[in-house]
Order: sequence, then structure tokens, then C-alpha cells
Amino acid sequence: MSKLERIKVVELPAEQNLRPLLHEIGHALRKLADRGEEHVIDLRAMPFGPGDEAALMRFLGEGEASGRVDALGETRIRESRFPGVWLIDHYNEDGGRIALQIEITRMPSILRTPPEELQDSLAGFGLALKERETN
Amino acid sequence: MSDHNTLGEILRERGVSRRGFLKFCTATASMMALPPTMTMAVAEALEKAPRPSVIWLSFQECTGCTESLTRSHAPTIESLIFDHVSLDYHHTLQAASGDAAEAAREEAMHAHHGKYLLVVDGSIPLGDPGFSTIAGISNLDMLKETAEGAAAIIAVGTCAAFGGLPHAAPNPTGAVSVSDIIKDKPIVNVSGCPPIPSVITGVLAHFLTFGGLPELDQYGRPMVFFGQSIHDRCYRRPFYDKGLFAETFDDEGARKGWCLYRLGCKGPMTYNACATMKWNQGTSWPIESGHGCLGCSEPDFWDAGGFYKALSIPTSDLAGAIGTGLGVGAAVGIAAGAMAHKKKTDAEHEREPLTVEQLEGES
Amino acid sequence: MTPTEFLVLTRGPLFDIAVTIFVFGIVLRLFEVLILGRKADLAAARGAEFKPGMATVMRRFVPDREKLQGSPVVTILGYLFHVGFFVCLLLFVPHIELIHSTLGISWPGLPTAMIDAVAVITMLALVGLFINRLNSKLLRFLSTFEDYFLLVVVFLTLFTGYLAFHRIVEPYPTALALHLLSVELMLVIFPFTKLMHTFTAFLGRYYNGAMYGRRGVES
Amino acid sequence: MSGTSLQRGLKAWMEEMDAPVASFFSSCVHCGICAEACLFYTETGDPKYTPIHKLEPMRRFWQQEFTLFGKLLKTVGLSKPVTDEELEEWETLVYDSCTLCGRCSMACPVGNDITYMIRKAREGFVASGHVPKGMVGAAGRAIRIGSPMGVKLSALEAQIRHIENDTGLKIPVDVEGADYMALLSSMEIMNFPEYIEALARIFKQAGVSWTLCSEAFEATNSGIQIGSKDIARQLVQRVVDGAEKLGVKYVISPECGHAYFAIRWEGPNLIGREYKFEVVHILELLDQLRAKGRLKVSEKFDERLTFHDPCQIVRKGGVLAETRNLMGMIASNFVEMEDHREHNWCCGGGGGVSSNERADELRIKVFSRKKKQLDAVAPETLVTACANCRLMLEDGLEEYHMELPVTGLTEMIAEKLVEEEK
Repeated sequence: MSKLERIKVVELPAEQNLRPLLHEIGHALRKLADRGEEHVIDLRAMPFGPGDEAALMRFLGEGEASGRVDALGETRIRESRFPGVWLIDHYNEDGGRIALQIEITRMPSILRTPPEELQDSLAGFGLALKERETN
Repeated sequence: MSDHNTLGEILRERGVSRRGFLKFCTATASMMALPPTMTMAVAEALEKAPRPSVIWLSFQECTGCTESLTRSHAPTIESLIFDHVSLDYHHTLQAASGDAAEAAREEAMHAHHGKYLLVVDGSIPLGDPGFSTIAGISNLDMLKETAEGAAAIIAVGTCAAFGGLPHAAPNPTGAVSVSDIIKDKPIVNVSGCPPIPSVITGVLAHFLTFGGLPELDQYGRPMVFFGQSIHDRCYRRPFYDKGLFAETFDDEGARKGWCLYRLGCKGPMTYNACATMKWNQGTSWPIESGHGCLGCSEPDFWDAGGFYKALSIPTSDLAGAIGTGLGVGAAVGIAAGAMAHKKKTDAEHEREPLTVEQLEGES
Repeated sequence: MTPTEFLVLTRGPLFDIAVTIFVFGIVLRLFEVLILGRKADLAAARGAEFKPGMATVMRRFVPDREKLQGSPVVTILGYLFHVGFFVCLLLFVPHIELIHSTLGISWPGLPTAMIDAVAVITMLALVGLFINRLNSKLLRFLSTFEDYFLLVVVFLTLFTGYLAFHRIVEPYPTALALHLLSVELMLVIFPFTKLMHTFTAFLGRYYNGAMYGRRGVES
Repeated sequence: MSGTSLQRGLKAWMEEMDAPVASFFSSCVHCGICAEACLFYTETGDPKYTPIHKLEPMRRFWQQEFTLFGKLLKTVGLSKPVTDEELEEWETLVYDSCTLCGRCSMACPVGNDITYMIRKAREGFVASGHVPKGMVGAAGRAIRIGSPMGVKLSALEAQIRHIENDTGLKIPVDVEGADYMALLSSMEIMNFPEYIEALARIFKQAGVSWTLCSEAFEATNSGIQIGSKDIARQLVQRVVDGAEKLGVKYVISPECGHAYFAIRWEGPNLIGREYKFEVVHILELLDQLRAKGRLKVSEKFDERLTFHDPCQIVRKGGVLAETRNLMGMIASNFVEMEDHREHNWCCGGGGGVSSNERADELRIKVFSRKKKQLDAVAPETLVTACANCRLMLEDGLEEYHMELPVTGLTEMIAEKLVEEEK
């Protein structure tokens, strides 16, 4: 253990692997601004080294909006300090990350109510209202 | 759970919301290394995906591949995929044993003839069937018998895919891969020692989602996972390009995370998804933890010339070759040179002076 | 044969054989040359031999106006090729690693992007030299099969190296094995062809410089 | 063995092979750069005149006899033995189109001294009987009469009398114990007796003790040009005997280039021992006298002068600085040609080409190189220091209809010598 401690832990220069990704985000943001085109980047496919993800998070920072979805585990949604660039962090029920994505959009898709659930929602709402009024 | 249920139905039965399902599809697409734009296509396909029967055969293997798949500390999305398949035979995992186990296999083979998925880990000994048998049946016979009715075969691990460790020189058991024996079925090789668990499930997910096998490379490996080399996706690649290398495992270069090429990293010749998928729920992978790639997903990686020898270094005895060359060259050179020198001096000694008369006589 | 087996073969036994023949041939050829010796010059010397000899070894590295004007293509492309080839050979890290493991000496390499550019220039120079050999009346007259063949062999070592580096041939073991195979071909023919000038040119320049130097002339 | 034969020629080559030749042959990559250094190529554009190509038969012979690989090639029939016909074909390349000027040896990137090899190659050509008639004739006259041009002692004596009568100078002959023994070339005796006069005047002023030798006055060596060391040895031996008989300390080589190279650089190796005297080129001696202040000129020439460097004296002989020192002494308007000193272009008549009538036409053709050089600097007088160059230059200039006087450096100095009575 003592030997291990003698080895200094060094923060690695991250720019090398981050650069193309940041450029991709910038490019997507321009398309969103110009034409309203949305874009998703799967960070699982990125050859991140140690420190790269942290450096990305530092760069993106935190913006005004954030959210949270509980479905098959938690999903944390946070807008970065650059409006339109969102971080979508999916976890399973045991708190293990299952996906990490960047969405360049005005509203992340997971936050929008799925149309398939509107009928059920309507029925449930009606039922709940009826129940309230009968009581 | 009924065999006729689709994955969509199963998930809804378990109270998974539409958002949850979409999240699952996002994760699945990501696992299959599909672009995020494919998520909706995956969702559509998974909604209707039938529940396949899976028979898992283990031959000359170390159970590392099964361990890789099942020893995930936290159940992840992989488990959902596995929950969905009907694993009808896996002699390490199943509760049944002996005759009952074999009966289950035969029953699955008959019930789902032509539709079940056969997963194989381990190599098959051809030297003597007695090297590896299950319930008295040789691996070769069991593979042939079970493969006959399979829709497709997934060879999991380098042993099943390429022969692996048992196949390494001198290959005492005459071990071969699945594809050396089975020629008439679609085979996917998911190599690695062991393979990355999400690559195994990724292939299963692909089979589930699209009902067929993904695009394969020349070794029968799914392109999406094996299409690029470790070297090309390695986060340490910029150091290679700059010429910055760790010389030992504890020097400054190693601490600074420089390229491990000189320490024998086989990243340039190895095709796998470690650099992006990583291991242990995306925690790290060999190169990130400071050790070169061994090349475990490549054929004959055991015999490819030493884990700690840089790829460009010849595997054999170069010093010996140089020594032999020097010695023999000097010996032959001195002999040949001495002969030539003698010829030259002989010519000098035998020389008769040339006279103008002789010249005039000729010209 | 699988690509890995191919690589193991070219990285192992074939490389050994090639290196053995290479070293054997070089030593043999040097003995063949040197044992012939040189008669002592009885004429009273005006100048020294050793220093002018070494000076000529160095001086002939420098192209002069006449070469640039008289044979511009050969001189310029020849220069690019020679410098480029040695940069690729000696400053590419995997090559340094090979030398280090064999001879125990090592030095820093160049960034791969630079090696890459140099390799392209070197290959273009070789192609240019080949075309020039075909086009020039003089060189076409002088050229033998060997002259063309050697250009091709040397080109192949660079080209296969380039393919391997850029993974244009998949899988990588095949690409690397092809590179090794072309290098082995070059090593084997080296001592018995004009490639030998790599060594004998130094002897030749020395003799030239020494013989002229003795007479008081800088050659 | 009575006559010349292929076998004898090959055997001569066998003797000639040495480590330099083997390195040179091993190194050539057919780059063609030597061709651009050879006036026979640049002026004709014919690739067969590429210097290294002139050695092709000898290269093959070397490869077959002196390398293991070549033996193998020969055994399996991939390398054909050298034939008589081939040597005959190459004879013109080796004799008519090479002046042994050494320019290619300066140019070769791998350092091949091609001239050194041509000199050796000629040993084989001559021993196999493939040699130009004109050169055989010159060699015969040199051996029998004492001079390649057939100049006899009586002719020299007549010239001496002539000069002595004209100038009142004394030209010493056979003076034992003189410091210097001067050699002459037959061309100087027959075409440029001014040289003898110049020597007499300069040596008188400088107080040099000198003599001619009646048994060894001829400096040129046809044996070396034809490529026979046996014949060359006899000719050198005459000079050595003459000099040792008179007991001189120095032998002065005349301006003639090949004569200088023969007596200075090849001679001791031909006779197999060092000389008991020292050989100096006349320009070396003059420069020494100049440096010591024993040689004074009254004025400089005003005309535009340029200097043609004789290959054998300058590039191959090593008399470099002396030529420019002396030119500086007499020229107020000296211009260098573009390629000069060790890079000068040959007059076209060295290496025996001048005595090979068969080569005349080619020699005149390639003189265009000299013409271009001269046209570029447009001198009023062309100075040189080699009787053979001088003849060849005059011949070439005439053929090209160029009006340009050619003169020898020694004579130029003598012309402006300070006349002071001691």
C-alpha cells in the first residue's frame, strides 16, 4: 500500500479526445439554431480516457433547467450553461448508469409525455376525478 | 411467462412505462453501438420481438465467459435482455442436473427446432473425444447434434470463436473453434477472453431486435463492436502519435498515461470495443488501468509473440540470427576473399611483360 | 493460414532467416571487397589520405550546382528519397523499438503525423525516380532489370508500411505481416544487389578522397 | 604467351582488381550523374558515353570472378562471360571517348573514381589487343625512338642550337650534379620550343642550376595512355636512370599534363620503388621561386586572360594554387571560366585521344564544351600549362573558327621577366 501511495496520481490532459466531441456539439448547436434540427450524441461510443468525462462536464457547466424522470430507474436531465445542450444521464433501478447522452434540442425527448400514454392518462384522470367527487 | 409474449408485452406486464421502455431502447441501441437516431427503430422492433429459446453449450472452457456475463455486480440492462430470453439449457446456471438437464436440452431442441439460438463457449477437442464430454456425449457430437436445429450460433469467447487457449501451441487436445466444425449455420463470433458482457448481450439484443445477425467482419465478428482496433479508439492514441511512450510500468511516462506500445500493447492488432464499452459497468479497461492490451480477441493471440514485447519486435532470436550471419559471413567472406586475393596475386606472378612488338603484331 | 499465423511467421522465423542472410551477405561482401586490398602508393605524397578521405565521404552528401542543373530530377528526388527513407526507418517509434530490442540502443522518435507525411513524400519521390528512369533516354539506356526491381522493392517496404500504419489493409496482422515480408525481401537481396551501396559508397568515397587527397586535391 | 589475347586481357584485369575497384563497382546505382560530368556525353547526348558504362565488361568480370553471387550468376548462365567481340565493341568507348580527365570521379555521388578504373580497364584492353592503332604507333615510337612523336635527340639538339643562337642563352645538357633535370614533351620540342627558351631565361634569372638529359629528355608516357604498365615502366625507367646518372636532386616535369601524372604519380609504382630524387611540376617550381622572390616580372598583361586547367596537372595532379598564384603575378585582367580548377572541362585530347586519329572527329565535336566555356568569358588570350592541351585547344579553336591565341603559362612569365644582369 505504501508503495502504491508513492505513485503520484496525475490529471491527464484531456483536450486530445474531447476536441472532436466539442466540435460536434458546436456544429449541432448551429444546426439547431439555424434550422431547428435536433441531434443526439451517445457518449458510450466515445473513447474517453480518465478525466475526459469530468473535463466535458466542467466545460458544459450547469444551466438553468434540470429535471428528473423515474422510469426503470432514475434519469437525470440537466441543461448545460449553453442553452440547447442537454445532458441526459440514465441509471437503472440499482443506480448503475446505463446510458449517457447529450441532446442538442429545445426539449429533451424523455421529458415530453409519450402520446401512447395520453389515453391511459385521460382514463386515469377521469377515474381519479370521479372518485374525488363521489367522496 | 408465455412463450408467445413479445418483449413489449413482458415489459408492460412488469409495469414498465412508455418512458421506461424508451429508456430501455436507448440503452439497447447504445449497447448495440447503434446511432441514437436508431432508438425508435429499436423500440418498434423490440415491441414486437418474440421470446427466443436459447441453448448454451460449454465445452473446453474456463467459465470465464459465463462469469463475465453473470458477475456484473449491479444488474443492468443486460439482465433485462437475459430475462427476456428463455435460457433452456446452460449446465453451469441451470438448476436441473444429470438426465433432467439433458432432457431439457432435447426438449428445447425439439420444441423450437429451427428457431432456437445456440450459444457456445469453449473449444472442441478433436484429438480424442474423451478430453471433454458432457453426460457421456463428446463435445463434437453434442455440438453437431445441437447445431443441426439452431437458427444461428453465437460462439462466445475466443475459445469458441478461434480455439483460444486450448488451441495454443502445442494444442494437446486438438482444439478447434465452432466454425471449424459447423459450416452450414450462421455463426457470430463474439471473441475476447472473456468477451465484454455488453457485447454478448448486444449481439443477443440484435438477434432479438432484428431477428437476424449483425454485419460481420472477416472473422465472423459483429462489425459494430469489432470494426475498429483498440489502437484507433484508444484515448492514449494521441501520445502514440506524438511519440510519447511509457518505457516501464512505473516510469514517468506510465504515470502520465503515455502510450504503452513499447511495453508490448497489442492494441494496433486487436479489434474490440474495450476502449469505448469498457469493463465493470464502464469503470475502466486494461489500457486505462495501465497495462497494454493482450490482444485477447484475436485468433492465436497466445502464440502471437509475448505480451510484453512491442508489436514491431520480432518474436524470435534476432541476436542469434545476427551472430550466425556475422560468423558465417566472416568465415565465407575470408575464404572467398582469400581465394580472390590469391587469384589476383597469381595473375601478378604469372604475368609476362607486354611488348610493343606483341601489340603491333595484333593491331 | 490465418492473418495471425502469417504475422507470427513473418515476425519470427522468416525475419530470422532474412536477418541472417542480410548480415551474412553484408559481411561476406565487405570481405570480398576489403580483402582485395590496395597496393601501397610509392609516389611521394603531397597530402594526407585519411582526412581528405573522410572529407570526401561527407562532401559527397552535398549536391552541387552541376548535379542540380545536370540531373535535377535524380538529385532532388534522390535526396528526398534517401532522407525520407532514413527518417521513416530510424525515427518511427516501432522501428526504434525493433532496434532497441536487437541492439539495445534507443533514441526518441518523431510524431507519427510527421513520419506519415515523410513517408508519402518518400513514396512520391520513388515513383518519380521510377518514372524518370523510364522517361530519360540516358537512364533508360543505363538501367537494368535490377535498377527497376530495386525501386519496386524499396517502394514496397514503404507502401506496405503505410498500408499497415493507416490500416488500409484489414486486418492489421495481415498488413503488418505484408510489411515485414517486403522488408525481409529487401534484407535478403540487399547484400547481393546495388542496395549494397549503402555500405560500399562510404568505402568508395573514402578511397576516392584518399587517393585524390594524397595528390593534394579535394575530391 | 606470345601475342595479345582475351585470356591475357582478363588476366590483366585479374591483377588490377583492388578494394577501391570492388567498392566502386558495388556502389554504382546507375544514377547517370557521371554522364553529365563527361563532355563526351554532354556534347553528343549519346548515353553510351556514360563514364560508368564504359566499364561494363570489366564490372561483369569483377562480379563473376570476385563475388560469390556473381559466380553463382555465371554458373546458372544469368551473367555472360566477357567476350572478345564485346571488348572490341568497347574499345572505342574506353579509348576514343575517355580522356582520363577525372571529371566524372569528382561528380559521382557514391564516390566512384571512374577514371581510376578506366586506367585499369585499359590494361585488359591492351593485353587483349583491343587498342587503337594510332596509340600503338605512338607507343612503338616512344619505346624505339624515345618519343611518341618520333622526335630524336638530334632534333632536340637542333632546337637547342637554334635557341642558343637566337637568344644567346645557354641550355645545359647532361650536366652532372645539377640541381634540376628538366624533362620536355616532344610537342614542346617540335611545336612550342618557346617553352625551352622560357625555361632557360627564367632559370637564368632565378639562378637555378639545371640541365637536360640527352638519354632522358622525353617526359610523355604513351605506355600509361595505352594502358600498359609494362611499356610505361620502361619509359619511366629511362627518366629514372637518366636522373640518377646525373645525380640531380629534382626532376622537373614539363607543362605537359599526362607527362606529369606519369612521372610524378605513377612512376614510382611502376618501377616498384621510391625515387632518389623529387619530381616537381614546372609550375610548382616557378611558384616556389615566385614566393622566394627569385622570380620577378616587370609588368602584367593587360589583356583579358583566362586559364584552362589541364586535367592531369590540376584536377588529378594537385597543382592547383600554384596556377592561380602565377596567373595573379602576370595578369591584371584575369577571368575564371565557370567550371575551373578541379571542375574544369577537358580539352578533349587527353588520355591518348590526341594520338588516336580515329577519334579526331569525336574530339572536335565535343570541343563544343570548351567553346561554350570560352564564349561565356570571352578572353583575349587563353593560357594553359600543358603542351597537349595547347595543341588540342588550337586545333579545336581552328575547327570552330574562333580567333583566340593560346599560350603556355611558363612562356607568359618568361615574356614579362625583369631583365636584370647579374
